Amino acid sequence: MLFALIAGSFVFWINGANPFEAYKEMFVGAFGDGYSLSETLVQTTPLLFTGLAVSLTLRTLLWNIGAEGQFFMGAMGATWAAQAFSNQPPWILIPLLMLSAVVAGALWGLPPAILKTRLQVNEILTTLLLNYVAIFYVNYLLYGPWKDPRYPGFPQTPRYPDAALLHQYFNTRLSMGIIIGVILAIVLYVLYKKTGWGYKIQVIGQSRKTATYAGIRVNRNIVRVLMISGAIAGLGGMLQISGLQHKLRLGGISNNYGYTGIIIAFLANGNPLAVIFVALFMGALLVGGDSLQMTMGFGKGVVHMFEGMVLFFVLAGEAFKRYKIQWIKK
Amino acid sequence: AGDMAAPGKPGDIKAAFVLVGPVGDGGWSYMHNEGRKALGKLPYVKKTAFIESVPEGESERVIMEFARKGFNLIFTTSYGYADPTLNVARRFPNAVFQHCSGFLTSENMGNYFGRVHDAMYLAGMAAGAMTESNILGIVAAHPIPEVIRNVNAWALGAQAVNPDVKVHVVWTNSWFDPPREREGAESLVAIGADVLGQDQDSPAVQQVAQRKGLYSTGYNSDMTKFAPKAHLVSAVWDWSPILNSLAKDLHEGTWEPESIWWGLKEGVVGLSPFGKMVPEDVIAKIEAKKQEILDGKFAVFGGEIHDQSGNIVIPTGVTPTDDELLSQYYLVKGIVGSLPGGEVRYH
Amino acid sequence: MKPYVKLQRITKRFPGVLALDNVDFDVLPGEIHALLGENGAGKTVLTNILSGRYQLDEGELSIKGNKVNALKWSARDALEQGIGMIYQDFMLVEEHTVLENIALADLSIPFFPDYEKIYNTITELGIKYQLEIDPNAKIWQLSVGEKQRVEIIKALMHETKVLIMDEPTAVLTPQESDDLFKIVKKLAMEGTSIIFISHKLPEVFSICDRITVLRKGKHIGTVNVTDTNEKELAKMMVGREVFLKTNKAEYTPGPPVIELIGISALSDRKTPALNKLSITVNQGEIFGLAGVSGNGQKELAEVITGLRPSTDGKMVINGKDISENTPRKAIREGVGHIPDDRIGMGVVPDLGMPKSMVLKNYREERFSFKGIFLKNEAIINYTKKLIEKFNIKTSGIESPVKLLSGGNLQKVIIAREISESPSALVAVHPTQGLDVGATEFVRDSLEKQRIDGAAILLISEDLEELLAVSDRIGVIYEGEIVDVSLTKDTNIEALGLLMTGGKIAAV
Amino acid sequence: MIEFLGPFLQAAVRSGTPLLFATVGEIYTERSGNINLGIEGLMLIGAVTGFMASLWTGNPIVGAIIGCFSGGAVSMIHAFLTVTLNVNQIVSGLSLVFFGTGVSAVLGAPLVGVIAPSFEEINVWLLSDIPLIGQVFFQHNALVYFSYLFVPISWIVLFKTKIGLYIRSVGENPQTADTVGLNVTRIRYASIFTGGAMMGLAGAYLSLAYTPMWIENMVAGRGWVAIALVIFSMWNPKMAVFGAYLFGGMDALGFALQARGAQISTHLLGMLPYVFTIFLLAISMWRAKKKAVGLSVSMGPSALGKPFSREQKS
Ligand SMILES: Nc1ncnc2c1ncn2[C@@H]1O[C@H](COP(=O)(O)OP(=O)(O)OP(=O)(O)O)[C@@H](O)[C@H]1O
Ligand SMILES: Nc1ncnc2c1ncn2[C@@H]1O[C@H](COP(=O)(O)OP(=O)(O)OP(=O)(O)O)[C@@H](O)[C@H]1O
Ligand SMILES: [Mg+2]
Ligand SMILES: [Mg+2]
Repeated sequence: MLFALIAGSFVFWINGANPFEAYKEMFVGAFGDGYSLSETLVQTTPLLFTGLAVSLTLRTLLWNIGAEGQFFMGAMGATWAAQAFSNQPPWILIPLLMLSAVVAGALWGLPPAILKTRLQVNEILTTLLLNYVAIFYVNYLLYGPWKDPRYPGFPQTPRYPDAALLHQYFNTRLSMGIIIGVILAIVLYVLYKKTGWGYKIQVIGQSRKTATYAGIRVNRNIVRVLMISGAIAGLGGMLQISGLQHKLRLGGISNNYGYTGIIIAFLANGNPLAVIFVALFMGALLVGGDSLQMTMGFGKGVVHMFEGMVLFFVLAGEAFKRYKIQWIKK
Repeated sequence: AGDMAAPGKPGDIKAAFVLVGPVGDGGWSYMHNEGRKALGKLPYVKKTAFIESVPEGESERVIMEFARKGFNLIFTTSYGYADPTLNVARRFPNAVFQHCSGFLTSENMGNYFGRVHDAMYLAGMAAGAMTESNILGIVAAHPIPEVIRNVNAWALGAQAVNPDVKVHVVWTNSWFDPPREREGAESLVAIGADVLGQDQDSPAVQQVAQRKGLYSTGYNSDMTKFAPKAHLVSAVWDWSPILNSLAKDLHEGTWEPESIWWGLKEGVVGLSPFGKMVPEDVIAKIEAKKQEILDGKFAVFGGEIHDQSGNIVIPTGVTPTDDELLSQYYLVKGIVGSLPGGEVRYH
Repeated sequence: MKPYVKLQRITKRFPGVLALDNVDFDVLPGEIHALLGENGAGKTVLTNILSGRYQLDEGELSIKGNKVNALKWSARDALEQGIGMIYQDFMLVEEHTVLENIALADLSIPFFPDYEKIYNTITELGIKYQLEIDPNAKIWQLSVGEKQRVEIIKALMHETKVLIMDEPTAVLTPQESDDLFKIVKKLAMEGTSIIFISHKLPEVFSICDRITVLRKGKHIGTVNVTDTNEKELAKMMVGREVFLKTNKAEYTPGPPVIELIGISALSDRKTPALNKLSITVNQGEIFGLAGVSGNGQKELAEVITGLRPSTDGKMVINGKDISENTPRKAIREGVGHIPDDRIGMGVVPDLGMPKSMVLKNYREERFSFKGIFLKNEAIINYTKKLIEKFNIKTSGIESPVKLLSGGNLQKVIIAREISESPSALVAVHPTQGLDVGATEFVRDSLEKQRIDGAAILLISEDLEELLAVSDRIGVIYEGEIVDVSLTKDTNIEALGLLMTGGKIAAV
Repeated sequence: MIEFLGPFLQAAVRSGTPLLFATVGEIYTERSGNINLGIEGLMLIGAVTGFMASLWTGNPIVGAIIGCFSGGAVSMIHAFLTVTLNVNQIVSGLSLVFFGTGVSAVLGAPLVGVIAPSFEEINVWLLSDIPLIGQVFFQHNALVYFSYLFVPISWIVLFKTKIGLYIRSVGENPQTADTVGLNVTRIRYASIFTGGAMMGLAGAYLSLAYTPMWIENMVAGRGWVAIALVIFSMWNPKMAVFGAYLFGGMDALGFALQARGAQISTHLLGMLPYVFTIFLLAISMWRAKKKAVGLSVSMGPSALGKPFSREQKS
């Protein structure tokens, strides 16, 4: 971690800035006051969901590169429900939106699951490819049937009805999404560590043969895992809109959250509680990075370079830690 | 911050720009950044800052952050930033927000844009005059009104000098992706287009024309250097007039929330120098038309305008309102191409 | 004679384990030198150090009397010095052809490998040493015996001075073993030294010249074959007396438990593997199944345990028709299974022992609430109890099971499978690769189950074991049971003949 | 028909070529058992450095070589992290995307709107005049012709030479390779370098030949497509050719139809190649399953993504 910061300093330094000032700016930007913190949490929310979605598949040694697409489909499902049931009261509508998002996300996880279990088609590929399909499909809807005629300039859906929006607290943009995410993380943690199903999918992840031998129905659990993973990402998509964006539009749905979720899940080593913190870290990195641009006049390039460096060194740091432990054990 | 300008109060300016693409895109965000640099030279502008590549979904945070950091003139430069800008404007009544390419206003929020379709019309005239095959092709970004308007204007300009001309349009569905722009252009060349146009950020289309020995018109900035042998003329932006004027108003305490839609007259849009291959008489014709527009004698979308299937969309003698232009969603007669989701109806 | 290779004061540590502790070892030219010891004694590690795969921590190494830099000793150095090794878990690229694997091992091949030349060499060696192999076959298509032949050819392609063989016979049929011994002797005659690791004392006595025994990483002694006997060796290895002869209780079979009537099944390659096979295993008996590997044993075990669907026929277990078997149904009927793929199927390799111990019964009330919430503490206590009861040696209850030695790994599986008092038990090669002590333990465990009334199907290629343990012995050949007789009515010769298809003569 | 097919197929080759370079590069990498998801970042690095070099030296060939080299050089970060330090390959690759995007943007800032010497289309004597074939294959820039050499050579290297045998063996079973005296680490480094270099070249193709200019983020997602193509091609350069041209062709088909005024949704059309790839994969796996032969053939190198450390029990 320290190495990462030093390496980061280097990036700032060669770009002609005082590293200490840059870090101060980043930190202030991400945690400086209550409002900055709230914005960091807003940014953390979607990452939390995609991170958790990937962590679930990681436990089964499956790869869900498709959280991005599932996030989109969740957002799409929620939007559909918001339009279809627009005159319901909030206590019906919001659960309906969630349900619809969860179903849409899960369905997006289904084809890879079926192809994986029936034909052993590599799920890395199918989930990755379906991201593109999802994004094209949402674009199609936005340019076509779902376009809001009152905003001709750029394709977007009409704003959700008020009943479909989550309350934003303390005059910030923070909604209950983050709470749901944290609860979900805890639930998943309990699920992994303390339940039979968590045990079962872990066995499947470690050895398909052993699982089959033990009477576990491997295929149906793989389908479940991929669908639940999709559902979690999809729920993230719904919360992003109901809680923040308030309408579906291009460039407004996901800022590569699905892909960042993969990094998060891996850095957290698949542990849902750790996902909370890594997501917060990544959220802060993004918010702080923006802050850097605004105050230090860096371009996005410098920020990306910095983020890349930090990740490299976090990785390297972990490796060194591992070696050290081994060495001490010796 | 007593010396800082707030709506109605004179003072110093701290200006911030929220850009949708990278300043290195060579187009839209690049031109805005150029405008920012020019703005920074004004004596009462104490500071300028920008943030690039901001997706619509992230924009509210970023705009808010600028406002919180004490910037009092904030430019948000994508249509998709409309709602976020309004949301932040409500919370920071002492700052002024200027949204580009939209239509929302509030007490401390205005919007601005340029009538670049006028320039596109003139560029289209050059294209129409130079074609031999009577087939023109234009590579356009997203099928949305601000682009559709330009495509239509370009086609109308071409038809004005050459009634037989057919204009083929392809959409790349992205603001900048040079390889796709090139392929779009190539596909137009393949069907016989001999003059290419673009409503797209990169010079990829110009390069295709240059290589194939065809002609082209550019967009955004003067693209001569990318295709000296092909480039007829570009419809170009210069944001400085608007930016500087807004800053001045704010500085002097005379700022009002307005929808600013300036054009050739104010120099927000214009034409680059003509290429050497454009004959004098064509240039003269274009200059004359330009003068007509400047004099208010001619409106690009003045009726009678037909859509692709021949229906009258703007009757004779009618000049569409700005609102109508802002939501233009049809292609004019003589254009070969289509818009997605044709079933959507406006107004 | 001067030793070709000499290892002195070798020490090797792994995280948490002292694998070798000051071990001396040498090999004379042309000798067959056996390396013996319990599971986990350090035989594999020692030979891996010699072959350059593992780096040693301390010690010295000399080749032909010349000291070499032991700390920098690499696989390449070893190959260049003519030291070749046939690893316990073969070192072959499964997806590649035999040719490619052999080309890979030949470090002097030209940029464009001349596969034709290699092909010819393989054929020549094949003729000289009777190593028949299809050079164009992919490794995964080969049987274990064939894979071993590829490994031998790999070693022969170089001028091999020392050939290390790590438990080469563990997976071979008696016939294949005999063929191997012929080659080994021929090589030794030609001056190649052989280091031969095995748990089977009789074969050690029949082919080896000298014997070195390791125990818990320490060098216990090196003796000439002529100066010792099996009993003494077993004692050196284990540190106590070992009785490989099981005291069998009287044979009083109960009612049938496993009944297969006309069962057919396909192999992984979708060719017929079981051919209308019928078999009955009764309560309180050990039914030994002999056969040359690849004649349907694996498939039979899998059909009974529900891992493989049958295509035809009827299966009854405990009087219940479960022709449509699944692992779950088999488990529910109390069919225990000791698989031959211990790491891949029998345990959860990368996790701690508790995860492997309750694999099949975590749903029970004592380990979970309604199968939903696990009682982790109860599971750990249960594991600890079994560790104690079965005397499993581990460096920590939560350390990955795959790091256990073969014998201990097998104990984990047996502990799990028999603690549930199965009504039937399918044991596949249960003592393969195990040391004498562990073998004794496994056989005793099976016998105990038999006395408790389980019906046990023992599948093994070790005929002596079958004869020692079983009540009845069946012979499987090309997916059919060709003979069943009481153990006392048969013998090695008769079984050997039946296994290779010599039906008439025996009956 | 030829009027339609000619330009369209030509476009498929032209726009497929950068994908092809990147895909074959990744095939080298993955064949050695390492997965490098940083293609997008490496392509950007190659694009920007190649452009710079061409600008400074006035020679696009030097540009291409430098682009190639810097792609390889930057991929060494990934090699060090994943091969030497054994960190997770996926995360390392994704971090490389951030890094490459950032570095290229910073380096490229002064290059926007600048013109550098570039590769021109060259007709090949006689060959270019063959109807259709000539247009499709022999009216391109030098880098395309280079790919005609490079891809078959890659196939030969991987499947017919000692080096390829070593790379593939390391990717399938590093333990085995190690025991026969190969240096697994060195082979993986070399494969990652070769891969990175090809990705750099793919980027340089964009900025020096395809659309000679530098624009930030000009790779625009092609790196990700290459990853899909690797699996599509079953890790075989021969198949990569089809995949790359297919993807290139789908895009070109969309434009060809649009230019003719066809009423199609470009968004739905855009989905096609992806759906088609999934479909194709399903079919090939279905056939493999029916024949019950080595499924591993279609699943990629066995050791893909797994770190190798000599004394670790696998
Ligand atoms: N591995 C097993 N072996 C034997 N019985 C089992 C096994 N798994 C579940 N069962 C039984 O099946 C019934 C359904 O249990 P549960 O819903 O937990 O499993 P499942 O969902 O069917 O299992 P899987 O997830 O493996 O498909 C219960 O009676 C349970 O005891
Ligand atoms: N790569 C490794 N990492 C950690 N520990 C190891 C490794 N290889 C061997 N060990 C440990 O070293 C000890 C010696 O193991 P070794 O494999 O040499 O036993 P062996 O005598 O060959 O036993 P077996 O008869 O079961 O093959 C064991 O405790 C084993 O767990
Ligand atoms: Mg269940
Ligand atoms: Mg061993």
